[in-house]
Amino acid sequence: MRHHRRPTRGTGAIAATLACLLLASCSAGSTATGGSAGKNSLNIGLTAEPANFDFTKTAGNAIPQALLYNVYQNLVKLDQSGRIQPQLATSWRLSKDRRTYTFHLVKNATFSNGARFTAEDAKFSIERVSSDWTVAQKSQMDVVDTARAVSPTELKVTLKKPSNDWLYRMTTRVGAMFSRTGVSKLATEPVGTGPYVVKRWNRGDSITLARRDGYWGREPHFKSVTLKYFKDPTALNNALLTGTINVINDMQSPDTLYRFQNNPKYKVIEGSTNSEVVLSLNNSSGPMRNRKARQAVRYAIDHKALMDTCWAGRGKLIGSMVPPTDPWYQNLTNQYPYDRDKAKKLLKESGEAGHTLRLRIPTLPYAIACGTVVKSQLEQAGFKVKLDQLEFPAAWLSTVFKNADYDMSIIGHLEPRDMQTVFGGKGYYTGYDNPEFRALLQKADQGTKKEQITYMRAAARLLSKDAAADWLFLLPMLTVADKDITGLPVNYVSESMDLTGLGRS
Amino acid sequence: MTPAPDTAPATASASGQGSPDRPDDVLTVRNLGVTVGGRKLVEDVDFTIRAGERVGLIGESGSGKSLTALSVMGLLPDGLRATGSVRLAGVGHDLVDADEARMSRVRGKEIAMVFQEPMTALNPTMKVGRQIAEVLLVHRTRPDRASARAAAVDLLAQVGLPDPAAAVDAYPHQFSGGQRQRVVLAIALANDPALLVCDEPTTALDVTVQARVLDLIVRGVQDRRSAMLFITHDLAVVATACERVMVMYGGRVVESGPVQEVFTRPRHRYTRGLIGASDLTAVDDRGRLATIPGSVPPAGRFPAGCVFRNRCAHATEACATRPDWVPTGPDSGYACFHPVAESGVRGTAVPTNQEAGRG
Amino acid sequence: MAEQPTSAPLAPGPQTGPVDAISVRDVTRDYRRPRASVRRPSPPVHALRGVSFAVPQGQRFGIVGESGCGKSTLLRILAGLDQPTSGSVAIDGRDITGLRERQLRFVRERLQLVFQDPMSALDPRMRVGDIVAEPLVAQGHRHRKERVAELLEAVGLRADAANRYPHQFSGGQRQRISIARALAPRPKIIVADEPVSALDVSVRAQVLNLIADLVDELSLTLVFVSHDLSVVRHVCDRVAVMHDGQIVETGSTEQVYEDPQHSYTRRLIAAAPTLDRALSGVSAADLNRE
Amino acid sequence: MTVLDTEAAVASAAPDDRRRRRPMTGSLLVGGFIVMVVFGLALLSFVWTPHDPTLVNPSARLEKPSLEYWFGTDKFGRDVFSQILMGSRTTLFVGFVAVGVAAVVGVPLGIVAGMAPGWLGELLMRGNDLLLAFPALLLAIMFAAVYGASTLVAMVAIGIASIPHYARLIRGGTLQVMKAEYVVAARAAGRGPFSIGLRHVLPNVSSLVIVQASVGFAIAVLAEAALSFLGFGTPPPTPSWGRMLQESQEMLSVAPRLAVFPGIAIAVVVLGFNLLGDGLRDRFDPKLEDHR
Amino acid sequence: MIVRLVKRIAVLLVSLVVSSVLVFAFMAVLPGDPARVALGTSASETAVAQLREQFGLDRPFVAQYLSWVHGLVTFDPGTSYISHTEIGPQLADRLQVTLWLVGAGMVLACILAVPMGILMAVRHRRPSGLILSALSQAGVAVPAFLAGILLITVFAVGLGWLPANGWTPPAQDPVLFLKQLVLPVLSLGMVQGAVLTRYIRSAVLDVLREDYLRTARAKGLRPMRALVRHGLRNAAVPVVTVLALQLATLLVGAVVIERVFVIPGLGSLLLDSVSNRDLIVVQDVVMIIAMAVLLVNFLVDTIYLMIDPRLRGGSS
Repeated sequence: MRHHRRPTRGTGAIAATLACLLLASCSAGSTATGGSAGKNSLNIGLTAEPANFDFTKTAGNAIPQALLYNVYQNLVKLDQSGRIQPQLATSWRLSKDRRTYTFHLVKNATFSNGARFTAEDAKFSIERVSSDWTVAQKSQMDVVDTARAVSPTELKVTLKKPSNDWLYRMTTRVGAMFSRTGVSKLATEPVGTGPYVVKRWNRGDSITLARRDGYWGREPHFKSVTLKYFKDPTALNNALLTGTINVINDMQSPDTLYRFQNNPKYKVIEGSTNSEVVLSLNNSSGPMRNRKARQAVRYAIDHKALMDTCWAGRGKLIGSMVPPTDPWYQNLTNQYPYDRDKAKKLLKESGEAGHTLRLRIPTLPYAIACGTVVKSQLEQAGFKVKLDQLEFPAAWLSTVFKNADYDMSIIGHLEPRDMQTVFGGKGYYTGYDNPEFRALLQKADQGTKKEQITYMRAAARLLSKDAAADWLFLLPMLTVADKDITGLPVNYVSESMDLTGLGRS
Repeated sequence: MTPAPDTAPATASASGQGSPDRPDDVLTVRNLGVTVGGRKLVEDVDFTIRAGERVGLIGESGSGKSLTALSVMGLLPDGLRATGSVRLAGVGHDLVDADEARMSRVRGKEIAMVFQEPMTALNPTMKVGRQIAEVLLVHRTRPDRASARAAAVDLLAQVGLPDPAAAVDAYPHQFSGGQRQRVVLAIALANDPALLVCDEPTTALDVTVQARVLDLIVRGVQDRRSAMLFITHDLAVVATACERVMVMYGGRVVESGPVQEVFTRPRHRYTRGLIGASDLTAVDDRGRLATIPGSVPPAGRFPAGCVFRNRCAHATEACATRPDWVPTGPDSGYACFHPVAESGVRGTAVPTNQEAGRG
Repeated sequence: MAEQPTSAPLAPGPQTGPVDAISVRDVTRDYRRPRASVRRPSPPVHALRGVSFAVPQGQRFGIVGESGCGKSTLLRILAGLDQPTSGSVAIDGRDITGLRERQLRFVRERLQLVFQDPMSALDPRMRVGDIVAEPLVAQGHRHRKERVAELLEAVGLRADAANRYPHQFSGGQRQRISIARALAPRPKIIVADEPVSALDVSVRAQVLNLIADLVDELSLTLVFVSHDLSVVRHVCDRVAVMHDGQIVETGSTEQVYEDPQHSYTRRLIAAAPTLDRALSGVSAADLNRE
Repeated sequence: MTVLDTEAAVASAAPDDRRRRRPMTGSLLVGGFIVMVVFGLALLSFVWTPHDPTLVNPSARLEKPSLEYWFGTDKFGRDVFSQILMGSRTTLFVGFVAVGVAAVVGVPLGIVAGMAPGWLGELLMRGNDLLLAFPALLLAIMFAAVYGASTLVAMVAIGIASIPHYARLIRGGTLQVMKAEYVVAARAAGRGPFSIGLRHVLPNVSSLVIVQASVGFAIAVLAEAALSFLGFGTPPPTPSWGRMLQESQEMLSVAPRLAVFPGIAIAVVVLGFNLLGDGLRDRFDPKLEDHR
Repeated sequence: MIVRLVKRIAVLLVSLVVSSVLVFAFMAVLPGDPARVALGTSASETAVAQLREQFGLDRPFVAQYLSWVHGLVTFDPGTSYISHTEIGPQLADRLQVTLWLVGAGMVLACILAVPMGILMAVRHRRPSGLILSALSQAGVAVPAFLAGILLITVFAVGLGWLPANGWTPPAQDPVLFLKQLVLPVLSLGMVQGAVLTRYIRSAVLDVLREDYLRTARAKGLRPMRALVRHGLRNAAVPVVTVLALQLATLLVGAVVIERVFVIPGLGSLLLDSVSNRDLIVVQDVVMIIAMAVLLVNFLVDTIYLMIDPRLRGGSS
């Protein structure tokens, strides 16, 4: 008599596979070694995955972080301490009138599509920035008048007016060298002179870079490097703890550092970045137009307590929009020491006490953490604060960044030397419009190196005295890695996460 | 309903049985009771059914007649407990507290049952033929599926279904109420049970269909010399289908005896009232029917002593104690202190009634 | 059923007395079944195939038939709850076919229904007082409280039953409440659909007596539907036998029961078991014989 | 109207009360108790909380549970117990909005679909099923993208997504009620469809609504927790158990209690409402119950 | 039978069209101009206009809608504004990931729920039944992501038996793929299993009350045998409905598990595209989910036909 089986007859097979799976994994015993198969392959954990590979058209730091200096190379690059070093240009000279740079290029460099790198490619890349690029940084090339390929290995670039800043910009994405025959599919197939090429992209999960044979320069240690992306900081930590990755590039949850510090298997490196966590104030409209009210805000914030609470004391206190790795850095934290009573007095004097300040923060880990502390401290100083979150990037970019519909916000400005763009530019969301400040910046840019430092320092002091914003602290560069990984960069100053120097002892 | 405390000899058992366990006795029920959470729904029910004998069990709602049937089958719903003894000829153990293993061997083989509601009695997603064959295969009265299926076709023919060969592959929803009840009957009679229990088998059917099903039941039982326990509230149906009848009220058998005897010379006041109320031809001078005053109390909430005394015109203090069972024959008797006089004429429930007598 | 339905001629002679309480002329009602096959639409179901009869004022008119014979459909059409496919129905002389709900007011006042299943006839969530008063509320009568008490007394229940709930009453009592509700708007016609089929024998007699008393006292016109021949025979003066959507025979109760003309009626009467016939030796097989 | 026969008078209402007094099932008791406690906490939080839940107190960072801080403090030094207390308010608000939206739209839709003639009922149900194609979380994410993440937005989305379940359930109940003879009687008495719906259908399906509401409450609380975990739920500073759970994830190995307390709170509330739902279902007429 | 099927297919198609219109309309309302977000806020107006033109965003609504639907039907859902890459393959990968996760999760749920549900119904009055019932209530009350977090803390970080998170396509490294699947499937399966158990319990309880079960007992079948031969097939109908509902909600509901275990599933893609305002991808994902739900409902209906002969038409 056919025995009528229960309706789940089909599941028998699948149940078997799941059961043996459990057995297989338990018997694995030792910590699952995860992805790091061989000795010369490396897995790095990051937080923000690039949308595509074309940083000429897509904003955001994720693309240059992965590709610059690894797939693409520049004429000149930035080293750990912020000094400009040769890369595709072996040497360069600046003319007496400080308007013409002459670069001598390496002879044997080739692109990953086989084409040779010549001065013509360099000329093509520089001119292409103004013609084809759409991102904001493209304006950094406006100062270029002409670029001439004197010979295959010599390039002459003439500026409209002297600019110390320009050479520094050539170390960033605008200085990346493209092959004349390799710009057709930039979004999906980047062609550069660097040691690595993109091997595979499991979208939403990881990008794998492989070392290309026939690289003209010194071969980096790792044959393949996989960049794994984690939205959730805890998942990032767990990945390192279970060996799925070997390095956490930019740790976003400082409170969990203790799990790695006193653990012999790992090492923690704390360096600095260009990312100033700015309490931006809306200078152009609303209660923050009042200078006294802005100063009251700066006195009301206890920066040390804030950094301890929301970023576990990691990072560096700064007084203005200049990170320590910039030559014209000076410690301005003493201009507005924490003084709640003075803040209360100034707020009363400013006549803005009645207004409720809208603190509109993006949904980023440091912003959410600091937002709570800032709101609490300001309220203790008599301010009325309403906190709301705007989904990053879309909602925050359109509401705060583009329409300046805010009173206060918290955002990290991670572009290098961005004091000029954030506070000098017209129509920028901070709404700070000070002709004296702009004049100082211009003098600094066109003056000699020494003049650049004195004028930039004056500009930073003016910005801080004017309380154009409040600088909460400088985000630290927290790198956590397996003990045996060498050559890890301490600071994160250039836009690139340079993989070429890494190795395994 | 033990007349006196337990010491009484078994012979004078409550239902006035003659000598117990006569050779062709099929079902012997002694002191059957059904309780739920302390409340007694059925009390002291005793009776015996011989092979081929058709016994009716009549009563209104809440009288406990269905519970009696279900306790014989061992299919009481959750929470209800049966007490006393139910013995079936040819079965070694008592049926009351038998475990599932033993009872499942008896059900469908020695005892079979037909239920009231045909529309829900069959599994809607299984072919009718397979549901019949199942009872044969479960008890191995047919060796394999093919022969069971053939037997099913034959059974369908026996219960008068049109085109049994096609019917065996049809689903229940393709049959009318009457036809489905005949399928249930086919299942019940499949293994020639010693006892067929019918719980209001034709109540849900129309008159013409009822006639055909009753005929099938009676013939089915007679052909197999099976004993039958027939439960209904309809006096006419029980009188037509059964030879002997037991009247239940308030969970107790108040009167039993041959149909002719009980329905022409009722002795218990309730039986008389019931007959009077069910006779729609006997009307008083103003054309009104005889009625039994009051309404049936909810199950388990009947008065102590005689359960009918709260509605009986002749009740006296004596009725407060339980009336003894007065045997009037081998299978008949009643339990009433003030029975209807021996010579009482049929249908004189209410003095003002003139003789009905209509055919 | 090859035979033609025989029915006594309509109300004898010209309309002498007052107009009929109910007059039904050639009413049919078809239902369309969902398509069973792709090619041709499924055949319609003919619930009523040309039914005609008349019920003069004050008469007790019985309708007997087995399930599926169309009696319930007929009742719904009489009560103006359903429209016939063709033919006409008149209540107290006024044609009600094709009217919209608002124009059926006068039917609501004149004709009320009593139902079969005591468990389903009363809204379990409403108090008895509100149930009985519902027709009064619907038709805008005032001082309802006294009227409800009066009605409950009339059906043999204490006035204080008004603030109890239906589940606190026995089957018979719930049927009494149902009757009280039907009498609320002082209707002229009561249509009872199997009012006693779900009751125990002893309680059935009480309710039948109550109906008989009320019909006499309020000189109501009664339409009494049942599948039980003996009940109809006791209650009604005239009876119509329905089968398969048609009235196959009409006549006075005595004439139809004593001398049934139509073969179906004969089979119906033959198949119905009664105590007397059983006691006089009629067996189950006899019932089954044509 | 004379009293016609004495026997009828004797047969007046039966003395004893036959209401099917079913015992209060265990789940009703436990579920009801838990729900009462949550309501109590929410009301209490309006009046008193041991500390100000939003007050950042850097010096009292990550304190262990103590007499002063019963559940200890979180990484901003905020008292966890006060947050849980205030969080109960958000939880109830979440439940009411979600259930409210679903019931206010779903119940009438269900009743109309049940009472309407066949084809209209079918049409309404087809439209209703269409809404099933947009599961709760999907709607919540899309709404959050348009109107910005907030508790109200999230819960309205959850509410809209559960409308089809209410409508389908109530239509089932309505169809059963419409088959009852007391509805035919009401029509015969001259009652219009609207008053029948209000007087007869709604009271009789109300038991279904209450049962579904309590289960709906539990679903809403779980959904809010999930949304907060994804960052779409209740924005700071309003305390919410879901967000506390999400924030605690980071500190799991140093202060697991930060995850345990909100986790237990959510589980208890969900358990409470589910048990209440089961208990109510057994309590009301079993024949109308539809094991959702 | 065929009529019912034809009707169901018609309803399915109409629902698909209507839901596609709904989705498209909703997307049009979404604030934030996708081209502007794609290019970053400081892009020039001309660049934005040029991108809008490239993506056809400047065409009238109906034209945009038609080309979108055409893309869907021919399995070429166009290119994403943000990543400039083909959406088709990306959707396919993500769908496959989610189907693996949800499929295995639901299978585990069934393996847990069917026996437990039946047991709880059969022992409905006895203590063992009550204990199981309490257990399943607790299972329902635990949020899935909490279960996930706890499993990671214990089995991955704590004992190190399994990887904490991550996803590897099965073809690439089957063993790692299975290891990474265990914890997410467990946390999904247990919670959904608890929910399913409650429905199976009530469905079986209903069936136990049916008259034909009593008939089966009267035929001599023991209680468990009667339930298996007659009860389960009829109890399957309500259970299949709930299963379909769970499957439908999990397509996006699993995003919570995807986020905890860093699995690139459909839900995560939806979340990311919504925050990046990658409208075309959002539209496609929502449409896929709607199609999946409607398809599942359609399958459920056909399963009804197979289980319940009454629906197959052809009455006596």
